[in-house]
Amino acid sequence: MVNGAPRQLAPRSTVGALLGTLGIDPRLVVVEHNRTILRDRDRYGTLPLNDGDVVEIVHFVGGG
Amino acid sequence: MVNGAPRQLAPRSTVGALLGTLGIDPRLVVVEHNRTILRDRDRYGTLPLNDGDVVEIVHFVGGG
Amino acid sequence: MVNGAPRQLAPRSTVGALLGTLGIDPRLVVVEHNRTILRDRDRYGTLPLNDGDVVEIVHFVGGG
Amino acid sequence: MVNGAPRQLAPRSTVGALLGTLGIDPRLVVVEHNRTILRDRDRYGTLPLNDGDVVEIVHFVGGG
Amino acid sequence: MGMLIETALDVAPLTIGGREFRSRLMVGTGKYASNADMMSAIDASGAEVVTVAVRRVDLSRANDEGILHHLDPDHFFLLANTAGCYNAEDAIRYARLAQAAGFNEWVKLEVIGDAETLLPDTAGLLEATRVLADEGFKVMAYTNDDLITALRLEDAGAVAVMPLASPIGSGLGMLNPYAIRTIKSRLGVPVIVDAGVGTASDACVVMEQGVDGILMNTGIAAASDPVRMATAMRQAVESGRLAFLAGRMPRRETAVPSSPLTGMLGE
Amino acid sequence: MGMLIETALDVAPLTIGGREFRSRLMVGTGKYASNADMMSAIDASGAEVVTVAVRRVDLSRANDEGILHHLDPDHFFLLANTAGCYNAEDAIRYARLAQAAGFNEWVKLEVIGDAETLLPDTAGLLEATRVLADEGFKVMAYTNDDLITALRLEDAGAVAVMPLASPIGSGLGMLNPYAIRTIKSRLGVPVIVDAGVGTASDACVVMEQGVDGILMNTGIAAASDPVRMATAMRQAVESGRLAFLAGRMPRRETAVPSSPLTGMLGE
Amino acid sequence: MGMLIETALDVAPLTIGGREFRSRLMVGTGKYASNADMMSAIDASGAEVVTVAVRRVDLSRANDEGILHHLDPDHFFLLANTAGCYNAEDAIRYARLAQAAGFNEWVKLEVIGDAETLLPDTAGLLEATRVLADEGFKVMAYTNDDLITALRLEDAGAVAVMPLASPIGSGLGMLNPYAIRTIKSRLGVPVIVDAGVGTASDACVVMEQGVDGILMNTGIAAASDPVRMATAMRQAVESGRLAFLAGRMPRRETAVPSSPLTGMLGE
Amino acid sequence: MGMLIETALDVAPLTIGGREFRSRLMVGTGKYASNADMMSAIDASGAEVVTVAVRRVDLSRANDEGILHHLDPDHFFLLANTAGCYNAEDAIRYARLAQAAGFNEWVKLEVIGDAETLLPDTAGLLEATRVLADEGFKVMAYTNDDLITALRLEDAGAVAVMPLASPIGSGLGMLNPYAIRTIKSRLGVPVIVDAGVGTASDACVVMEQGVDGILMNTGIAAASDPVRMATAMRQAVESGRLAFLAGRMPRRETAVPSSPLTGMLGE
Repeated sequence: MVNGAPRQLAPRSTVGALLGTLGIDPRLVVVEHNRTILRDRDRYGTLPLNDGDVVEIVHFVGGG
Repeated sequence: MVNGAPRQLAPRSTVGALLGTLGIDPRLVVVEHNRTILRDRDRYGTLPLNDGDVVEIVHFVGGG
Repeated sequence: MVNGAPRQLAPRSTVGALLGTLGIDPRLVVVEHNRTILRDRDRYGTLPLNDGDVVEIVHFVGGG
Repeated sequence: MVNGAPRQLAPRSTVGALLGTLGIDPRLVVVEHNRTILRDRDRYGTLPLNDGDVVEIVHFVGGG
Repeated sequence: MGMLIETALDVAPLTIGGREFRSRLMVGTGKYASNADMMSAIDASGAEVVTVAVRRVDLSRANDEGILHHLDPDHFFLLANTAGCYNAEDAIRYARLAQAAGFNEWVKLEVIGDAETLLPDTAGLLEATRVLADEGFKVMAYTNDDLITALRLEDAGAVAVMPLASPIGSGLGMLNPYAIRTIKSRLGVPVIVDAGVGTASDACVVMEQGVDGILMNTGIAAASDPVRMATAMRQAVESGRLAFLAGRMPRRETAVPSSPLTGMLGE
Repeated sequence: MGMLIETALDVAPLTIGGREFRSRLMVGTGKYASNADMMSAIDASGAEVVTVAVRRVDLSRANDEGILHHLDPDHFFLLANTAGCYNAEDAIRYARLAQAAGFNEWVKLEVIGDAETLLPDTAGLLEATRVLADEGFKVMAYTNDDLITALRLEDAGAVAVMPLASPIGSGLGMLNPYAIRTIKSRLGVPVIVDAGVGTASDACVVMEQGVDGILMNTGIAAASDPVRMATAMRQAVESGRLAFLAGRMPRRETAVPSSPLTGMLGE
Repeated sequence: MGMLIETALDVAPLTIGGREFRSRLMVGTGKYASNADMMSAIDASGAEVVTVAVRRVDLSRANDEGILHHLDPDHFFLLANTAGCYNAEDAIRYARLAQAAGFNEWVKLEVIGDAETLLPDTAGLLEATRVLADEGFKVMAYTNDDLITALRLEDAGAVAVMPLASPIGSGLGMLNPYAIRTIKSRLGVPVIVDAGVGTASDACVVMEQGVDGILMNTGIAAASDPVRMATAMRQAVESGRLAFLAGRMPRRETAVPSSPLTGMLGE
Repeated sequence: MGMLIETALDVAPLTIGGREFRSRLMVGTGKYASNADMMSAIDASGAEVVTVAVRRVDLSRANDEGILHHLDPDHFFLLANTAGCYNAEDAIRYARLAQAAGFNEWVKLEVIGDAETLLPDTAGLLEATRVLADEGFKVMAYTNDDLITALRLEDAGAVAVMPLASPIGSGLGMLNPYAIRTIKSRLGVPVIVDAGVGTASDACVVMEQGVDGILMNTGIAAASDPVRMATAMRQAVESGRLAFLAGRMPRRETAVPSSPLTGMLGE
């Protein structure tokens, strides 16, 4: 699950690969993986994604 | 002219006769004749109406 | 302690006796004994008071 | 009378002389003579003051 | 079921121009859906003074709409107005016609200055007041909330001055309590607030300024339920009057307990 | 002399926690100059519910000041408060003591958060409401004008929610009509405005928000003439209720004449 | 440190009687503790128009107090008033004297009707306006908040109408926004609110009614720190003007979130 | 053309949680018609602190709408909010995600209690404040206007308390000045009024209560001309602050002349 929608990923995919596939600049988002916030962007490339993982990719939007 | 509208009256008509013709109870109205208020209702019967006279017949209506 | 002030009572005194001594009509007050509210006024006469007991005698006063 | 107070003037005095005596700069005041406003300051020197004349010398003060 | 209000609480009745009135609420008779509705509402209001307008008899209508078919002049005090008049001359003419009806020599004098706001033309109003007062009329003058005009109206002989709360028929309530209060504090003749009262609390707060009474029409007639609102208005006027006489508590920016601070239980 | 108010105009009586009450005005019993003054004012107010506080009997005084010497519990509904309590535990203790007096299982629950403003501690209030409602108390909860707290109090079992108009004893009137109106529109249980009403028009405008009743003490007790003010308050509460039910006229920014535009005289 | 306000945001300058003015804030020169304080405050206000009164030179004082010793008539536009005049004749006399000083043919016309409230006598005001306008004066007429009088003043030739916010020197702010708004909506000549502004928010909300400017004196002079208040007033007048031009958001009785409702995280 | 405002008039800058801010006006970034409009308005407002919301990236949209494409985090202080969270747990989660973005450890904490009014759930708010403050967050807590809650939030470690003027997006202005004033007078941490400001005079009068700043969004974004309104709001906030510091004149119920009573001409 990525941002609430099921998504098919390549085997042995990582957070970094996912962001790349989605065309997202890692510096502009924050990623939560199975309810754990990934504070270290350097580890995106090595963090594997498995079946059933829940990923949330958030960013700042206009708000009051 | 009676209340702003031209009206044909019988010759030698009076205010009293006019009210009678109109079916108006004299006690419920006030009559102004050529800009003079007729304060004495007893004189209605003898007050002649002539050509060109202006008569206003007023009464109390709802108001705030 | 009665209503916050130390008070010397006769040996084997009871709640009923205390109220009597104070000239208080039991029907107009509520008595709390060692933080337990005495809901049954009939038992005032048999409820013994011991050294160190804390008694609160309250009633209704003007209030908003 | 000058500004509401009686004042003794030299014979054949003028408005100009009065202002001079009082140490008033003519450009900073307006003079009313017997209820006539003297709009031409050049004529101050020749305008005679007579017994019983009423002179008002006014200026701008702070106001809202 | 009902209950008894001791109106004896307010000892001094309303007196205007030497005549005592039994109610401080005066009501208009315009804008009702029916004459029956009007009569029920007026009864509920408890008003003694009811205002009426002077208009031509409609000669084209079989069924005459004169209000005296419905309103008993023995039970109510008919106060004719000069509504619709835009200058002193017209207002004087209407006042004289009203007087000729024979009920009384009172008039609620209106000289309107503008059709959109129905605000008074104070110059015309003063002129008409002088003329009519000289003729012996008891003039109750509908005016704006200007103190100076109110003072001039009193000087001109008005037996009561009637500043507005807000424009006629607007229901905006009292726009300027300061002005109303000031007028009341400076005039000798009674001050009756006329126009703009939209609901009961408007009436109540107007009376709390110390004025002598209120005249209203639309606030009752245009309510969804005029009879209920008329009752509410009657109570509001009495309530506001009593509260004024009772002397309200002082306002405080900090709280003050209503129950004793002492006698609290121990731990 | 007196007059008859048809209270039948308001068909539905006030019902709280399954009990009907004959008046929408509830009054406190504190701060009066004398017990006689208090009784006269309460009678004039027409109130059925009167609040009382729970305090220690003063053993040093020969002349007991218990209020039951003056107030007949058969004629009035005694509503004990927990005034002076600063946490849930104390408030619960006072409520239980009051209940043990044997009159009823009702309580006006106060848990105060601050001595200067006497504003409620909503956390403690919610906790005490839950505990007492579970024990079978009919809890009427004195609270601030926060909608969320009001909703939580209803969920916790309060039979009535009592938001303040302004701080206790301040007489500042209704500081936030929007908040009171919003609370009323969202709650199922009755809303009784408690505290801050300083004069009759305050009471009237509070009732016009559609709330079910008002509890007051200082507004009456601290008036120069409490009996007159009590009468004014009774009328103001009834008046505001009726005006709410009657449905006020719409507000308009332009004037609308009360008298006909047609039928004016010719030149 | 400072910052740049783009006054270009307000394209149309204030024009009265054919003359453009660079500031919508006009200030009086009375009541200051010292002339130095006055000048600092006036500078901080950014005002171009400054009002002055006409008074007798005090012959008994060595140190002449004429204001022209302090105020440079090349830098400020001197607007003489007729303060203290209680009838048209006196006001006309003072206006002519002021004109004879040679600066301009403008006058802030006051005809006072009452010493306690300093409210205008509108009959005298209208008469004096007619006479002075006929003589070529540019009359700015201090008046009450009555629309009809304002319309008559325009007809009489006033180049600007100056309704009060509240009585002179009272600091009560705008007592009747409805009246001010109505006057502005109906007049062709500029409307400058004069008197009663007590603090910056008063000035801001006055300008938001759409009026063309404000004249004030005591609000600045009687502040604890007049220079700071003068700066506040300057900003408040500009701010209120811009807000009026910007068109405020609609009011709503329910909340509307500022942040998106979508895109919330899952459980 | 422009002009110089001596902001040196206000010597003490706004300091929250040990950090100095250059403007007392904070603005939201929601509801603008376009990002260009938003940036122009924010620039005109002079704000340093701008709030942002945390939301999922919309994976279905090619054109990413992240606000950092428009807002330079080196120039503005990004204050993330937890808008849309209805319990403490969610609010804490959003706050931590915002912090992980790496800009700062500040959060504008919202725990909403009701979707219709967006009023805060104070119990959840207090819990989240405690947790986040313990983790080192600088919590600015959006709350209602209840003093007791404000005091508890300060105790819980909030660096600023943010009571509302009126509900979010309502534009109703300051519903309860008394409450805001009381909160300011009792708290040690800065008080920033958040939500409900609809026009410039609302902002000005809020600042005159003595509070430390204002956060707004809809008042600017939903104006017809947001840039002009942003300028108006900047001036209004500065003006209100200066007026507060300047100390306004006392209010008086009677008039006081601005021009001398002496020196009038003779007959």
